[in-house]
Amino acid sequence: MPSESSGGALDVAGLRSDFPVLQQEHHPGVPLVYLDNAATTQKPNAVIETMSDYYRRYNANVHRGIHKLSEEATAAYETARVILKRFINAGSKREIVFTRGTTEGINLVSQTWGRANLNAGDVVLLTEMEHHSNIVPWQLLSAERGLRLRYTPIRADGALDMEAFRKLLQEEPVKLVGFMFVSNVLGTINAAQEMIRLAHEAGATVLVDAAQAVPHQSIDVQALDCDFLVFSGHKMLGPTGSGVLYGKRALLEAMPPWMGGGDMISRVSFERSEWNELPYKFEAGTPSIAEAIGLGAAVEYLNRVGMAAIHRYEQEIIAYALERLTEVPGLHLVTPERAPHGAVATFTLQGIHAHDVAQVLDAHGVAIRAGHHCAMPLHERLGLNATARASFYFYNTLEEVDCLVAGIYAAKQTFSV
Amino acid sequence: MPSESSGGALDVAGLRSDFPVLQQEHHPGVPLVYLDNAATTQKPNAVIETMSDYYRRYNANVHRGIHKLSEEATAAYETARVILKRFINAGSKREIVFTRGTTEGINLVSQTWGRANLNAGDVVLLTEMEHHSNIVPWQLLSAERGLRLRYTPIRADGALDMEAFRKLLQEEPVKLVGFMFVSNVLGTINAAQEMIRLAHEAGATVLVDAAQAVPHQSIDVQALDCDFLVFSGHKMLGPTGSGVLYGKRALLEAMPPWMGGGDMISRVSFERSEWNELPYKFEAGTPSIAEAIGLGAAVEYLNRVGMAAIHRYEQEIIAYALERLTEVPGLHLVTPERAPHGAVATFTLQGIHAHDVAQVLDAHGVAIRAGHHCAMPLHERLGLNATARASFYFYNTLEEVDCLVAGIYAAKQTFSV
Amino acid sequence: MALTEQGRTMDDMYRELILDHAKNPRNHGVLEPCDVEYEAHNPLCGDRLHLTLRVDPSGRITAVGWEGNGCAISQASASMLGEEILGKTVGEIRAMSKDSLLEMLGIPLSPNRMKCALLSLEVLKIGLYGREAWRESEDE
Amino acid sequence: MALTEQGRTMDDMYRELILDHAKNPRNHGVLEPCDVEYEAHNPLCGDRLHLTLRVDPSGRITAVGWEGNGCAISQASASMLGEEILGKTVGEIRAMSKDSLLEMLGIPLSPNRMKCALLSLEVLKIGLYGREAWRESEDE
Ligand SMILES: Cc1ncc(COP(=O)(O)O)c(C=O)c1O
Ligand SMILES: Cc1ncc(COP(=O)(O)O)c(C=O)c1O
Repeated sequence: MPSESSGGALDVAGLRSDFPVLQQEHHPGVPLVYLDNAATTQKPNAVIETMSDYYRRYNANVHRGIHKLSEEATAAYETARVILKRFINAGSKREIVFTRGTTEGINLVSQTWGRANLNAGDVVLLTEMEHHSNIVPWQLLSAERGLRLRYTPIRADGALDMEAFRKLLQEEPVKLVGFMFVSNVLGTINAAQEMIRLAHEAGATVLVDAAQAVPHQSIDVQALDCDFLVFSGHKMLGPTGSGVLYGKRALLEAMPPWMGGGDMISRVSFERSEWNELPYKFEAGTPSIAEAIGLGAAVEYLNRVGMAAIHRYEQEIIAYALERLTEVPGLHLVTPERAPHGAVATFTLQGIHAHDVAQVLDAHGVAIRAGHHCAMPLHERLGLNATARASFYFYNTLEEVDCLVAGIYAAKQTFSV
Repeated sequence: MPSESSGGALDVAGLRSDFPVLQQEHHPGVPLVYLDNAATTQKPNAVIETMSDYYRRYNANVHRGIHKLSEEATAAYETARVILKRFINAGSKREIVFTRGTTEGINLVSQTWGRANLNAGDVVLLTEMEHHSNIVPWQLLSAERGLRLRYTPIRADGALDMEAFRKLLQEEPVKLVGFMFVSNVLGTINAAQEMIRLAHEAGATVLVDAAQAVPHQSIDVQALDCDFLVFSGHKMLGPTGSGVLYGKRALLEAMPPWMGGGDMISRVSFERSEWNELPYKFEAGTPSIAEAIGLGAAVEYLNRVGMAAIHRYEQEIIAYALERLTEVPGLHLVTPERAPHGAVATFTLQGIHAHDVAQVLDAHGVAIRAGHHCAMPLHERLGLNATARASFYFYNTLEEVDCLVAGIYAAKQTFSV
Repeated sequence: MALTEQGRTMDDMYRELILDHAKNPRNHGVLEPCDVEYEAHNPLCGDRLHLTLRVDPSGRITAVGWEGNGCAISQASASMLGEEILGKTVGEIRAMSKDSLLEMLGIPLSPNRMKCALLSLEVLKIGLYGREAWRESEDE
Repeated sequence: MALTEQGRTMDDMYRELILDHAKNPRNHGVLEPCDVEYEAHNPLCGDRLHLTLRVDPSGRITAVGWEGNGCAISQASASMLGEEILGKTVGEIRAMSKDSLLEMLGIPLSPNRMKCALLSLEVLKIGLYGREAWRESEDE
């Protein structure tokens, strides 16, 4: 029983019963083994019900209404902001900007802070393991401004080359350091706190892509001291279309707005406009109200389970998964075996393309992902075309790891390798 | 019975039973009369259930997954696109870009098409009745580029001054014409088709803010021949966080992307990226999946009710509302009385501020909106500070108009005017 | 629907004193010249308040004048606050909290109406002590 | 879980002919020189296909060569399509539809795998007739 092997901390069987998707058969007679959590997680009843309740009982536009429905919707929307603020320990709820997800958060920063602060020749230092969402926005800005994009290399063991990072910071002035907290392919957990300290010493502003970190471990933005931190709600039990940009208040205050429209202004005339205070300056138009409220419910669920317990249990699962996977002949682990790393196991199988592995696994009820996982440059760097990725969340079990491995053997049989 | 007085076309009582919010009491003993539909509409069970079903049964990320959940989610997401395409009669589903709402749609156009096509001194012609979301994005771009923003004036009767519009188009070359199809304050239905024809004759590109049009009447973008058309899902029974940008394919093809990230690329390397085909080029990152699917369900509901029947019935309601409101001493109608106009009745009451009217109405169960309705320049132009707005949808009844009027008399009594 | 809870709440909100201040605002009109001046808007509803003060060398408010537009709550709040601070010192006013203003109004307010009620205090505090001081008074 | 429907579907998808073409691709390797050349990617999974053709003056395909990487389905599809078009004329190939390719493969495919199967046809059609022609073949 996973819930016992985690030291009694997590009642996984009990938790699983909160998730409708996990109750169903993937195919007739074949239970679903959902191992695509890095792409998106499943949602507990509490989140689904919270959103339905909004639509059934107090659906209204926020901030401007005097009637009771709008008052209640506004209160719920702003309460969600406070829940998120506490979850990452921001200094003020004004530092929590609701977004559609990680991608929108990074684009908001690149198109506002970036346009205001980055000019021809300025260096933006990323890493070789970044997700497309932390590469392409900077390339887009660079096409406009002529920036110099640099990438901290990874070592053979899948960790970031910290020596190279230090050197790159010293070689020339770096304006922005952007990096992922946890890799969605390698599972590497970067030394975020140290990287932020080094970047600040070098005078750089720091953006952290925490899409794969916030769902899996406790985060304290004040302790980290990052300038910006972004994540997606749908990867942490929350609804699609939800996410957060955290930014230090002084930075957000100084930034120009991004989108124009209702709610983000304090006054509009035909000639000019004045901006509303934080965070509304960055939330133009009717926001994703049900989504923010749903994300708040997701965080409350995570708080009840406990982020420390989640992290501990996932370490156990991933250790077991890596152990089992290394036993498979012809299986090459892309995920390095050294700890600590996130709940992601990425691999290739000799003689079978990753898509075909995923297809055979699907027939066995096991949902994984195959491809480049929005990290083509990393794959090119690793000399790989496509990889297969099993990614876990706290509701997965050791038995499900066994199903994964059984499915891989079945694929080998189909392809006679 | 409203359903009979509408010529038997609409079974309003039956339709109302599909909307959970409409079943409840606003205060103990006081039923809800929801007349804030221009801000956001209520949602039928079909929409709420469609989204819950996604989360309960086939929640997964789209486009990249080989497993069955992702296949089903992708199919549902893309089916929603086809439903929307048919609803506004776009030429191709590639012309349907999912957005968070009207505001994001306009900002997408201003920041991509606008940046690529508008330069110092270029004229953008808007109207005096625009919502902030069709003013501020152009002011933001103008701050960057030095555009000249012009506004077609409104006449005393609340209609757009078409003479002035023609003259403004001829006086100097106009690059972009942007206007609202239906005013969210005046209720004016603009002569969209003629305006688009005139604008095209003058060589301008045309963006239509159809936020208050698409929910209430049948729209055919090919017949209109507009270049861009935007609207919000939440104002037409759909979820928050949903909306559509329609753009002519050739224009969308020629536009640079807006946000960078996953899904919008075809290849990424450390140095550069290539863009994915339409509409994905404009849908960076994990999209609002449940929201798009929910919007599809909303459109299917509207199709079942019938847009022509909805429009006819709303004309009846608004005619009755204006008739009853004009009877109230001291009530000044901001909404002009001439037809045709949208289902919006905006007014001021002598001696009572609009907020106080809304507050008293709320105590009587009637939810309306008070303020500037995100149209401060229009209010300034009309010499008004704040107005009260009752806005209707097909589920409202003539009896609810009576409740509104009774509430207004109660407010007059409270304030002794 | 005579005496529902909401009917009572509403009657409370528009009790006589509030309506009297709203209809007959005290200290109405802008002072020229003045020692302190600030204007702010409530972006969500368009309420506007322009406040002017005269302060003597000892820091005492000797004259209050204001002008603006908004709902009965915001107007009554400005009128009552103006009466309240007249004769007080800038130091004494610093201690004035949101709660004390709401107590003075003495009416039940929903969160969105709270903004109408607090606009006068915001204008006063920012005018006297600057934006930062007002920010600090915000809860999380 | 021996003979579930999915087991059968999967066995169908990876039937012997497909696996044979995937493992022993026909006409593999790029032709230099060549008369027609096109390369495309499947952006969602990273499959890549580079197709080269030699066409004689009468419009007949006299040689096919291709190179790329991807899953068994995309590789088998390229291999089988290459065999199919060899000796046909450019005019004859125009009539070739998505359905005829899928029929040739003869396996059940989900929408996302469809993209893998159709990459070869896309490369062929765009290479021969241009991007517009391929677009027109798209359904709504
Ligand atoms: C005419 C008009 N345009 C634009 C908008 C903005 O829509 P949204 O807030 O959904 O982006 C609205 C609604 O508020 C509107 O009525
Ligand atoms: C590390 C990382 N960054 C960014 C993203 C993009 O997130 P979203 O698609 O929710 O915007 C993802 C997930 O796909 C991710 O794993």
